[in-house]
Amino acid sequence: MIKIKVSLLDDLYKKIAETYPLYLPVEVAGEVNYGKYNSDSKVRLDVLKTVKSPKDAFFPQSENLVKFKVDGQKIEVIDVREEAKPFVVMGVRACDYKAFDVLDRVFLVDPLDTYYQTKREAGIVITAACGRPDETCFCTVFGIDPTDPKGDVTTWLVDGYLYWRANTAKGEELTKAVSSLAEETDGKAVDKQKEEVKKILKKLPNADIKPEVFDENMLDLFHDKKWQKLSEACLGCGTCTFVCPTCQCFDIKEFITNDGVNRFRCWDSCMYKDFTKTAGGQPRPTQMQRFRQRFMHKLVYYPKNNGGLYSCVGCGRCVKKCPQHLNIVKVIKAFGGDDNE
Amino acid sequence: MQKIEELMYKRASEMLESGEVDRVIAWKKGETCYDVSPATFTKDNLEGFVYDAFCGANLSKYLVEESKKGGKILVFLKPCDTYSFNQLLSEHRIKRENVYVIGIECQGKIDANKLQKKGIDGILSVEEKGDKLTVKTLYGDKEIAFEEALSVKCETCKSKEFAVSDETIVLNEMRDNREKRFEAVERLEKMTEEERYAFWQAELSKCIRCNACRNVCPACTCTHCVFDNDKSGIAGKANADSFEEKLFHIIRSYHVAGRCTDCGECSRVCPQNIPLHLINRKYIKDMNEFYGEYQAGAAVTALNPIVDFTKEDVEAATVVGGKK
Amino acid sequence: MQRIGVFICHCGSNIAATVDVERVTEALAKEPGVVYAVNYQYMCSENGQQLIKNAIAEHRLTGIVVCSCSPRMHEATFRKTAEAAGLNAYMVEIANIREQCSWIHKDIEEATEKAIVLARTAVAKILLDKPLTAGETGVTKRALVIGGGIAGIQAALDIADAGYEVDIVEKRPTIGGRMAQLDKTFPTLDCSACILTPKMVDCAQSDKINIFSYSEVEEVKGFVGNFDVKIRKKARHVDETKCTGCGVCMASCPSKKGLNEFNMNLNNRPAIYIPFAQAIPNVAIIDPEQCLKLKSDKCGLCQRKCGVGAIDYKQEDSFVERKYGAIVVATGFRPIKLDNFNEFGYADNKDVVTSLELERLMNAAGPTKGTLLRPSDGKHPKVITFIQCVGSRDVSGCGKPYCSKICCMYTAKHAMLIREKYPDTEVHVFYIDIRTPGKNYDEFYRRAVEQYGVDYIKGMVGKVYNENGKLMVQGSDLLDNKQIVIPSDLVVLATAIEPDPSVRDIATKLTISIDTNDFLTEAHAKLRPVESPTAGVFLAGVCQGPKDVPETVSQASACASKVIGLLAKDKLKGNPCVSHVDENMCTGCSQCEQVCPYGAITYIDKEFRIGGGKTETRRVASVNPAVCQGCGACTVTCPSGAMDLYGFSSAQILKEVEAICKR
Amino acid sequence: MQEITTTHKPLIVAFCCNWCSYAGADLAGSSRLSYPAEVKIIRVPCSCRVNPIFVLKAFQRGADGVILCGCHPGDCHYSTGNYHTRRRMALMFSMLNYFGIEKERTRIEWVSAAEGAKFSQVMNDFAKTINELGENRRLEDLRCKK
Repeated sequence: MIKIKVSLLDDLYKKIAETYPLYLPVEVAGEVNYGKYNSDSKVRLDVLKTVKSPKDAFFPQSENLVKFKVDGQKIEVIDVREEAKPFVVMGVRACDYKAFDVLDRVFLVDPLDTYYQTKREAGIVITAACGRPDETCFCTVFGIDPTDPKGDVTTWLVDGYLYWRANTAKGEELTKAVSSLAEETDGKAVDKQKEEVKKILKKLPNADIKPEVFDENMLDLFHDKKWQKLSEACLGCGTCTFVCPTCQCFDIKEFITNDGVNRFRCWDSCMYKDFTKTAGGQPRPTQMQRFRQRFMHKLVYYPKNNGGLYSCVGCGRCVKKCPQHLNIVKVIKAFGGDDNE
Repeated sequence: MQKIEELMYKRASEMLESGEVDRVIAWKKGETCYDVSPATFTKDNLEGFVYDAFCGANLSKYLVEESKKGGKILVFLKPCDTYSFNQLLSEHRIKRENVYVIGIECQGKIDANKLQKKGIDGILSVEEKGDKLTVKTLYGDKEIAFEEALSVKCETCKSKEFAVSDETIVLNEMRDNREKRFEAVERLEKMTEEERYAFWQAELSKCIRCNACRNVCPACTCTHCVFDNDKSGIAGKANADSFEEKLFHIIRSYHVAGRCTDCGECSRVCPQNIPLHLINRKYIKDMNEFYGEYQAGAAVTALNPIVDFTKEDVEAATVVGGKK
Repeated sequence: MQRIGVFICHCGSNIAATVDVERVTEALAKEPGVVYAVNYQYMCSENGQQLIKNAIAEHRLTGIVVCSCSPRMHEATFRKTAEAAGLNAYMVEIANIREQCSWIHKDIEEATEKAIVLARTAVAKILLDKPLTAGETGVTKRALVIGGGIAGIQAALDIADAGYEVDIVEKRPTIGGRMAQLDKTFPTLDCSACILTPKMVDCAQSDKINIFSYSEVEEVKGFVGNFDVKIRKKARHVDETKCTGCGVCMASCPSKKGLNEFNMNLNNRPAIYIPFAQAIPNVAIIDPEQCLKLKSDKCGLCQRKCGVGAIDYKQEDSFVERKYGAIVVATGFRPIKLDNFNEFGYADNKDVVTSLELERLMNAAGPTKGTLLRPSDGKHPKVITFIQCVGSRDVSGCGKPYCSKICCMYTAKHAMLIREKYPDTEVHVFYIDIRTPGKNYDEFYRRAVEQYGVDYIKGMVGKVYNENGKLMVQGSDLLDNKQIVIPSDLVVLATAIEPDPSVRDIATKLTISIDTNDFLTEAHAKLRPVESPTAGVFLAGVCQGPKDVPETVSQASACASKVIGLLAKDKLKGNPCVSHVDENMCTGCSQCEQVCPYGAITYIDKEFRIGGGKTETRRVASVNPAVCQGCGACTVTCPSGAMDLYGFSSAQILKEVEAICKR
Repeated sequence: MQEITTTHKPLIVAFCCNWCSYAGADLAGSSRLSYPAEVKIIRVPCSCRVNPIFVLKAFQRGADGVILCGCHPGDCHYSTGNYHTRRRMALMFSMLNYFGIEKERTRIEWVSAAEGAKFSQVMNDFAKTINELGENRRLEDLRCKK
C-alpha cells in the first residue's frame, strides 16, 4: 500500500490524465457528478454520493449506435464504434462498484452488448472507501463492505492522505505511473478508519431492512394490495431510475441531423408512462403497475434470474432524491422487511 | 407547529367521521424526519398523518386525478398551494364541487438537502426550537438557523394569503418574503450575455432529463406532453446534446408561462438542484413589467397575459433591445 | 409512399437568367420522395399546365411542387391544374424562386443554390401534405337585424327588397331609434320624422320583415349561414295581436308619473303608453314600475276600458327560436352620462340641457309642442349658449378620447334653427375646433355663422354657474385671448355619444370584439369596414363608430348588400386550411378558446376509452371548421400541441425549417 | 474538435405572414430590391402561427438568426393574430437573452404588403447584424453541425 498527500492530488489527476482519459467526481454549479478531468475541474473526492452514479462511464445516458448518412436518395450506414482506449474511472464507492456487477449480468450475457463491453474492458476502476456514511446508506443490507471496495485500485482518504492499493494487474500498472508522487505505508490508518466506519454502519437507520421478504411467492407479492397505497404519490418521473446505479433500461431513438440520421440509445425509465409503449398500447397503463414493476424487478425478477443477486446496492440515492420521498426502503419495510417491527 | 397538526388531524377525522368527506389528501410520515410523502387518508386510516416543516409538497396537482374519482375530498393547502389550485380550477382540471379546501398556516418549509449543503450530513432527526433547528446526526448534534435551512421556494415566499379556501387553520402570523422574489432574476439580468450563458450552461449541464420538474408542476397537466410525443418534433428522452436541455427548459417554462403560480416545486424536486424557478420567474417578471402585474391563480376568471393582449403592448425590440 | 413531381419554371428569362434551372432540376430529382423533375419555359402557360397534367398521370404523382413565381400569383392556377389531373388541389406546393430568389440575386451560383434550398423545402413540406376537402354548409335564407334604429331599418328594408326574410329585434317598444327623437336633420333641415316614419311603416308593411319589438337577443349559437338565435320577447302586458293603438287606455290610466323616455325624461307619460304617435308597432305597453295593477293589484282600469281585450297583466316573457344565415348588428348609441362633468352644472340646473334634450324641446311632438321654452320656468330663453365637445376628445379620462363626429353639425343646426325661429335670441357657441367635412357640411356651418349671425367663440368653458337666475357661462376666448362670462338663459351641451351599453352583451354572444371605447371592431379597418371578424356578422351604424345619418344609412345598405351576397349562396364553401384538435391530447384548458378571434372553438364533454375496459369523460376542444379562418393562434397557445392547422401543420413547418437549414 | 477551415456562411430563417410580409417580400422582389441570399423565407398564414418551438428548432439546426415578420399591429388579416405574436415573442426573445443568447439574433418586424423597400432594408440590416455576430454558438446543437 502507498499513500499520496492530499496536497498532491492535483498532480495525481494530472499524471493519470496524461495517459488516460480520467473520469471522477467533479463539482459543476454546486452539484457533484462524474465528469472528465481537465485542469479547471473542481474535483470532489470527499463527496460521498455523486448525484448520478458512475454507470455513465460504461453505459452513458445517451450513446450513438449508428449513423446513416443521407445524400439525396442514397443512404450510407456508418458504424460509430471506435476502438476503445483505456480510461480511468476514479472515486467509485463500494455500492456503485457492486452495481457494475449487476450491469454486467445484463449487458455481458447473450446477446452481448458490444458497446458496453468495449468500454467495460477498457475501463480501469479506482474505487474509494467510504469514510463517512450517510443516513440514506444501506449497502450493508446487500452484503457490501463500503470500507474496502474492490476494483483495479482501492483508495481511502484518511488524515490528509490518499491511501492507494492496487488489486489487479491493470491497477499495478497505474500505480507505477503515479509512484513518483507516493510514499510507502503500512495502512494502519486505513484499518483505524475502517473500524470507526463500521461502528457508524451499525447505527444506520436503514441497515436492518430485510429484502428477503421478497423471496416469498412472486404472485402474492405481485397482487398485493399495498402497491396501490405505496405508489399513490408517485409522480412518474425518472429521478429514481436515472440516479440509480443499477437501472439498465434504455430506449432507441433517432435524431435527424443535417446530413442524415443518428440512431442512439438513451436511458429510459420504467416509471415513464410511455415506457415500452408499442402500437398496441402500454403494457402497464397505471402508475401503480409501473411503480410495482420497478421494485419487483429490483427485488424479485432480477434476483430470480441471477442467482439471488438483488439489483439494488443500497446506495440510497433514490431515498435522497425522490421528489415525493417514495423509495425502495419504504417498499421493503411496507412488505415487512423491517427488523424494528 | 404541533398544535397546527393537531387541529388539522382533528378536522380531518371529524370530517371523515361525519361523512362530509370521503378522503383526505395530506402528508404522511416517512422513515426519517424529512421523507414525508403526500398521501390519501380514509376514515379507518389516518395513521402517519403529519404536518411539519418538511411538508413542502404542493398537493393541488393530485386533485386533478383524485377529484375525478368521485366522492368528496378534503385537501390541506398552504397559501402558495392555493394559487395552484385556483389556476387548475380556471383550466377546468379540478372539479371544485368535489373538494373541500382547508388553508393552513405555513412558516416556510425546510429542505434536508440544504442542511447537507451546510455540512450537516447523516441526519437522523430535526427539531425546531424557536428560530433554530437542532439536528441529530450520525456524527453528533448540530444547530442551524431555521432561516438557513429554508427551502429555495420559501426563501422568497410570495404570499401569506389564501387564494381560495373553505376554511383556514392559522394560529400565527405567517412570513412573507415577497419583496425578495425577483432579486435572483435581477442579478442574472445584470450579468452580461456571456456570463448568463455560462451560468445556464453550467446549471443545465447537470440536467438528467428525469422530468421531475415537469411531472410535479401543477401547471403541467397535459394528457400527453409534447416532450413525450414523437409527432411534436421535440420529443426527447435524453440529454443528448446541450441544446436539448435549453430547448426543454425554455419550452417547458413557456408552456406554463402565465399559468405558473411560482409555487417553486420544480426547484424543490430537481435532483441536481438546478434553480428552475428562476426560468419561470423570469417570465413572471417580464409579464409584470411588460403587461402589468399578474399573479396566476389569484383569481379563477382572470385572463392569463399570454392569451391576452392590448393594442398598445410593447414591442419585443423595445424590451429586449434586439435591434442594433 | 408519396411520389412527388417537381416542375421548375424558367418564367422566360425571369428565373432562368439567374437560376441555373438545369442544376435545380438535377438536384431535385435526387431528393427523397421525388420521382420526377423537369423544367419548362412557362409552367403557367397552357402547355406548361398540360405538361404537369401529363406528368401526374404518367408518373402517378401524389403531389406536385412548382418552382416558379410567388404562390400569391399562381398557387390557385396550379391547384386547378392538379385537380384537373385528378389530384387533390391541396397536394400542391409552390417554391417561390422568382420574387424571393431570381429577381433579387445577381450571382447565378448563389441564386441557384438558394433555389435548390427553396425547392427542397417545398418538397419537405409536401411530403407531409394531406388531401384536403373544403367543407360545405347550407345557408338559412333569413337575416337577423339587431337594433331597429335607422341603421337596422335601412339594412332590413334592403335585405327584404332582395327577397329575403328579415327579423328586426328591438329592445325598446318601438323601432325608430335615436333618429325618431330628432327634430330636423342636417344639412338639409328636413323633418326627421317625415323621412324616417315612412321607412318604419315600410318595415311594418313588408311581408318579408318581422319586427320583434321590446325584445332582446338571448342566445346565439351556430356560425355563418347557420346561426341559431333565441329571442326573448319581454312581457309588455298588452297583446300585440289585439291592440289597435287607439290610446283609450293611456287616457284612462291614473298613474301618470312615468318619465317619458322618448322625450328624454323631460315630461311624463302614463303607466300604459305608446312611446310616440308614429310608433311601430303601434301598440301600447305597460310600465311595470308605474302600473298600479302590477305593483299592488289595485287598479285594472285600462283592462276594463280596452275595447279589444288586449290588456294581459299576467303576460310573461316568452322566447322565440329562429335560424338565420346572417346577422346585422345595429345597436346604436346613447349620449354619455354627465356625472363626470359637474363644471357644466347639468345636474343642478334644469336649464342646462343636452343636445338630444334640445331636439325634443324644439320638436312639435315634444314636451313643449315645438315652442322653445326653457325647462325651469317655461319662458323663452333670450340668450342660449352651446358648449361643444362635452366629453368628446377628452384625454383626461372623464370623457371619451374620440371625436363624436356629429356634434359640430347638429350644434350648427340647432343654432341656425333657433336664430331662424326666434331672431331676437342671442346664440353663442363655444368650440375647440369645427369639424365639418362632408358634402354641403362646411357650407352649412358657414351659413350659421355668416347668414344667421351665430356667435362662435373658440375656447373652452371652464364653468357654468347660476347667479340670480342667470346661467353664467365662464370660458376663454382664445382668439381674443381673454376670459369671458356669458349670462345665459339656456345652456346646451353637445354631449359625446357612446355605443349603447347593450353592445357588450351582444358582442359576447356573437363572439365579436369591441375596442377600448366599446365600439365594435370591424374585420379590417380599411378594407372590410362593415364586416365583423366573425363570418356572417355585419356592423351598421354607430355601434361600429360615430357617424351621422347619411353615413349610417350608407353603411346599413353596404351591410345589406353583404348579407344579400351571403344569402344568395346555396352552399358556403369553407377554407380547408383550418385548425383541428387531437382529442386524445386535449386537456380542455380553454386557452385556445381565449385566443380565437372568431369564437370557432367550443368545448364538449366526451367519453374516451382509457384501457382496461374503462372510459372517462373529458372536456375537450372542438373546432367549428366553418367558423375557423385558419390563423393558427390556437396552435401555438395549446401547450400540449393538440391543436394543429391543416395545410400549415407544425410538423410541416418544422420540416421546412430542417430543410432550409441543411447545408 | 473539428477545425473550421472555411469561413462561416450565415443562415437566416424568416417567418413571414401570408397577407402582409410575404406580399411585402414579393414586392421587394418585383421591385428588384435585393437582400442577401442567406435569408430564407417560410410562409405562414399569420405571424401568430409561429410557435416558439420553430424559432428554437431553427437555431438548433444551424440558423444564425431568426426573424418574424407580420402585418403592422392593427392590420392583421385575422384581426388579432399579430398582437398575440407580439406578446409571445417579446417574452420568448427576452427569455432567450436571459439564457445568454445574443439579443440581436432574434427580431420581429412589421412589414406591410406595400413595404417592399422596408422588407429589403430590414433583411439587409438583419443580415449585416448576423454577419457581424458570426456563427450561432450558444444555441447550437453539435449533432447538426458537420
